[in-house]
Amino acid sequence: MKTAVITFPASNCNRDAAVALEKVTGVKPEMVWHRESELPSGIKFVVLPGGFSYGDYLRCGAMASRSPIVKDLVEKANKGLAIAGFCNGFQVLTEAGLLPGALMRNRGLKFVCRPEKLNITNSNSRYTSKYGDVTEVTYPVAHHDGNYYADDDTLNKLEKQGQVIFRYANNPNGSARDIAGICNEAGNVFGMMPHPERAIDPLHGGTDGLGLFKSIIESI
Amino acid sequence: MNIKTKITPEIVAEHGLSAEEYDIILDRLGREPNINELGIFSVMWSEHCSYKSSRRHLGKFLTKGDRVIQGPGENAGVIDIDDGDAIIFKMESHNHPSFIEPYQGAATGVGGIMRDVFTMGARPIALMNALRFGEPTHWKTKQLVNGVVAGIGGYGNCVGVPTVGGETNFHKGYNGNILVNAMCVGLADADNVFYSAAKGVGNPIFYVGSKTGRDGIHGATMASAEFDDDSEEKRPTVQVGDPFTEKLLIEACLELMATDAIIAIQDMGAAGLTSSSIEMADKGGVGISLNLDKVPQREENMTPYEMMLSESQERMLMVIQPGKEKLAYEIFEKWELDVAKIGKTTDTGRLVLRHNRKKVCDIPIAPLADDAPNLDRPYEIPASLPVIDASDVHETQDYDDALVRIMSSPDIASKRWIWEQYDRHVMADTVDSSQSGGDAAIVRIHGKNKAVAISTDCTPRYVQADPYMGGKQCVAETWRNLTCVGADPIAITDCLNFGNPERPEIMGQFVGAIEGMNEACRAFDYPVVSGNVSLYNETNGVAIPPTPAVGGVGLIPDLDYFTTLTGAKDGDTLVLIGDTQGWLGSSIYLREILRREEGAPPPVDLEAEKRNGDYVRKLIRNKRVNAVHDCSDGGLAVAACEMAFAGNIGLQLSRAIGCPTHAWLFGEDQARYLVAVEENSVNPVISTAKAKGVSAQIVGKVGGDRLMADGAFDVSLAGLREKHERFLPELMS
Amino acid sequence: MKAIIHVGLKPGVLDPQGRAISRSLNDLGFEEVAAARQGKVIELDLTGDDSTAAKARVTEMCEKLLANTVIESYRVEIED
Amino acid sequence: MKAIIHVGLKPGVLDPQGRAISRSLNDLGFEEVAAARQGKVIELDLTGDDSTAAKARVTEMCEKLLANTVIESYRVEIED
Ligand SMILES: Nc1ncnc2c1ncn2[C@@H]1O[C@H](COP(=O)(O)OP(=O)(O)O)[C@@H](O)[C@H]1O
Ligand SMILES: [Mg+2]
Repeated sequence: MKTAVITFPASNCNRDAAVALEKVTGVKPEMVWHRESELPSGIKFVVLPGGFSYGDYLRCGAMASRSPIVKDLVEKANKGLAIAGFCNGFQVLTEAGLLPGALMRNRGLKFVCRPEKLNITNSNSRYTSKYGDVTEVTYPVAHHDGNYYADDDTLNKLEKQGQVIFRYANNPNGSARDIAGICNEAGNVFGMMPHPERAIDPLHGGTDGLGLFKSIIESI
Repeated sequence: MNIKTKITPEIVAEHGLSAEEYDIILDRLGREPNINELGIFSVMWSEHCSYKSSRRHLGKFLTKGDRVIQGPGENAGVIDIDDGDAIIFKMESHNHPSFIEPYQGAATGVGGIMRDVFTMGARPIALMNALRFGEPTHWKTKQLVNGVVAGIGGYGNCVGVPTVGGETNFHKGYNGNILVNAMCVGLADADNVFYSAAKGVGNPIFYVGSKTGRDGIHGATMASAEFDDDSEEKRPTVQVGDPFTEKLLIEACLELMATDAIIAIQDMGAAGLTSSSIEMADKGGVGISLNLDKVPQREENMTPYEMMLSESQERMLMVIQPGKEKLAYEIFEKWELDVAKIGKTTDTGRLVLRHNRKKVCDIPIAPLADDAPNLDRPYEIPASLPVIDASDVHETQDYDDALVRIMSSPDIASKRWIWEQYDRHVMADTVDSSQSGGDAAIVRIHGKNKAVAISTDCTPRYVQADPYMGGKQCVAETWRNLTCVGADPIAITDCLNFGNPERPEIMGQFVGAIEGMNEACRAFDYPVVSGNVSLYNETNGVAIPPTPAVGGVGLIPDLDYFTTLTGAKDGDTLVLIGDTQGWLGSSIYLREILRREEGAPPPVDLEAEKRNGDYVRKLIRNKRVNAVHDCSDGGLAVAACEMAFAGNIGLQLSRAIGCPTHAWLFGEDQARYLVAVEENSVNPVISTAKAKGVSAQIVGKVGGDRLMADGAFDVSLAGLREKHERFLPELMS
Repeated sequence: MKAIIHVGLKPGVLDPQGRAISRSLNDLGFEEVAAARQGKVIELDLTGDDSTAAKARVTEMCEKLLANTVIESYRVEIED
Repeated sequence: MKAIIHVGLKPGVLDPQGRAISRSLNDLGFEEVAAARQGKVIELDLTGDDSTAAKARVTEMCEKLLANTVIESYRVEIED
């Protein structure tokens, strides 16, 4: 299956994401430069990787969300293309309006890097269906601005519609209602601050992240 | 100041040049220099750039070896790790700037050391940091720790290179001069390493990266002077780092390096455009002519003097293959970097600068390097302190309390508060890092089943007590730490932080430490391939403890065979490799429990180190051990507690050695490793050791949830861990 | 011309930086500090000299990039 | 009382953030933007009602915590 990883000037988890996609699909993903105005044809799943797209200046993900390729992504997302953003990619998706809410400075004001336990709160989603009975996974987090915010109405709606996919067992950043990962109403666009792509290898971060990639790939 | 400025003796002195040095300049030029030329001589002949106090001593180091591709003298050292892969690495200090502006000082230190590495064609794959702060109660310490750690993380995290390990000490000797040493390790193709020697005549010189501003003018000369109470006033405009531009610079340079467009390349570090252009020209034996009007400038009306001495960050200089200019422009513009052709190589052997269509500098290049002062400063190697016998050291009556105090003392306590602010996993190849509390970080070579191991070490209190022995110990400890994870140690980089070399006793520490280090390097066939010297770490005449930080790199050829300290399992037997006399001189026990900082440091027996280390590596390769940790600060007890924390399992130490209890538990004898061995491997491990002349003894068992030692302590693992974790968060809250 | 844009968090949005600032100030003995908020100011140098047109353009910049209206509000001033 | 503190980089100090903002605005078609700088504003709610005294105290806060005077300059306003 053809997949793609978008690369912004200071993306730095693009390689990590590519390794994860290749591992699960068996095919190297297309690396798409942010200046491109359109995705190559036939792409079925897109990852917005972690990093500091534009140095995290102004607001994390803000400048990246205005890049030409994101414009195309917004159109295709509305037609059902599967898109996931991890860490900085999640920030880009909220800034682009593809996911509700915003990511603010961590409550502790410090960058935090550690393995974090997550509860799968919706195991029927396109991003978690393959986890089966597993309800708890550990992915690393590594971010400075991962404090998820949305107003109460939005949060209630997210919860009611099953759009909250992951919650932190020990909230590392102050996120509202311990939210770690959400999807849009249609379920094709997903974002989370933790890094499932850094949990696909027993020598590095464990293998808990594989289920997420398998779930979404299988659902397509 | 401008080109018409009359050069007076005061101006010469302000530039840190002696009267004799100025006479040499007059002689080589055959005339008076103008202010630009004087500025250039002054930075090139500063301690920081010319290594005038240290050069003759650094020359003694072992620098060659089977795996050395490039030793000292280039931007970084290069070693061969097989399969066409090369590792490029170096460590550097950013002490003075970090004291003045901790965030930016530390951040730009990280940026600078990364540039040294990718300049040579390597993608940076790991960062390490060796930090020394003043005592925790000093009013400035908290703010400095906060800023330095945030700065290191802020830069490395953004560029996307994992910070995988380091070390942190606190001591009142650093109250007025902290040390911030950063190390970068990069991966390159062995047959595509880039060097700085310019070649040819008429080849274009490109400037790439950020624009030049008035940042840090005279930073290099400042790094070569002591602090006094007015330092804050004299400081130049602080350099601000821009990790975003650094990231673009890395990607752009690596992209251009994959073509054959670059003849030579050099980052602009200390003394910026001056030292980069002169080094390129000098190494290549060519001249250089630059048109300063072409230099991308951030501020208006910059003078040639300012442009040549600016230390603006994230800039590179390169000689491009004629005909490849267009390609270079395309790549740099794609990455949105400032790029300009600012000059060309010449056959004159001179550095010629033009500004506003006037010649503003014309000096021969060779004397700048060849005639750079090379001082033979007087030195006195201090006598080692007297040996302290363990039986003369007061024995605690409360071992539970002593253990808790040691495990929560500033140097031994957990550094989690620091390393959780560093992205340790980005690039997805970190096999082990600070997270385990391990001896050496392990970073996999991307896409392959092999890895490099990296460790930084120095025990300043040993070097203070006996520079020669302490110097040996620093090298030995890195070698041991690499061994602990099953790596073959290959080579080291160093960062030699000392006080004012004009004082014979400081120079004596320096010379003594180098001799000790060098002896260890030779014994292990473990050459020095790069390094850095930071002198004048002194405030109001008080010098820092001598701190020769060493960064070692080794190779784990097959990731099916490595160990960390995390693997101890219920029922494992603890075996101690190496001899225990119970050495308490200059120990943590003496300092933390008795508040005494005295006594000769533990002797380093290099033959025993080699023998024991080679044996431990063999045990790892034969999968005989589940966990390995070396005994260093705080001796066997601390090593055992750290192994227990990492494996999250208790253990019991049993008495097997005849020395007094405090010396048995806390003695800091060298060349020792604590290993956890499965029941059925114990006999072979001990008998093979015997056959090889390696001392090995059963010293305990793994299991339970308590930490116990016969006739000494008995504490809960969870309780001790809580206290071990508490020191930094409490200090920083 | 110059544009000065103040961007601040909307009321009701928790401001971790502001909270940390007031706490640290209290800790340092500045007990008179009851609350703190942190916002940003962006200053733009603009070519052109029509300040009414500029104001409209800068407002557009805010909507498109400079502020995240999910959490932030902004105010634009133009100085000649 | 309220104190409003403007903190900005001193002239000559590199402002990578400002540079990124102006580039990004240019890319979005706002070509009239020649340069951008970003600073912060901190707003404090203060108890007490002596505005001269408050100004002195807030200045002390800036020196001690709110501004990094090595690279930043600041300006304090007190509003009653
Ligand atoms: N400044 C730092 N940055 C990252 N990791 C650190 C730092 N200081 C200490 N550590 C980590 O804490 C652990 C303990 O450090 P140390 O006691 O110096 O180890 P050792 O004695 O085995 O060399 C190591 O894993 C080390 O990498
Ligand atoms: Mg060690």
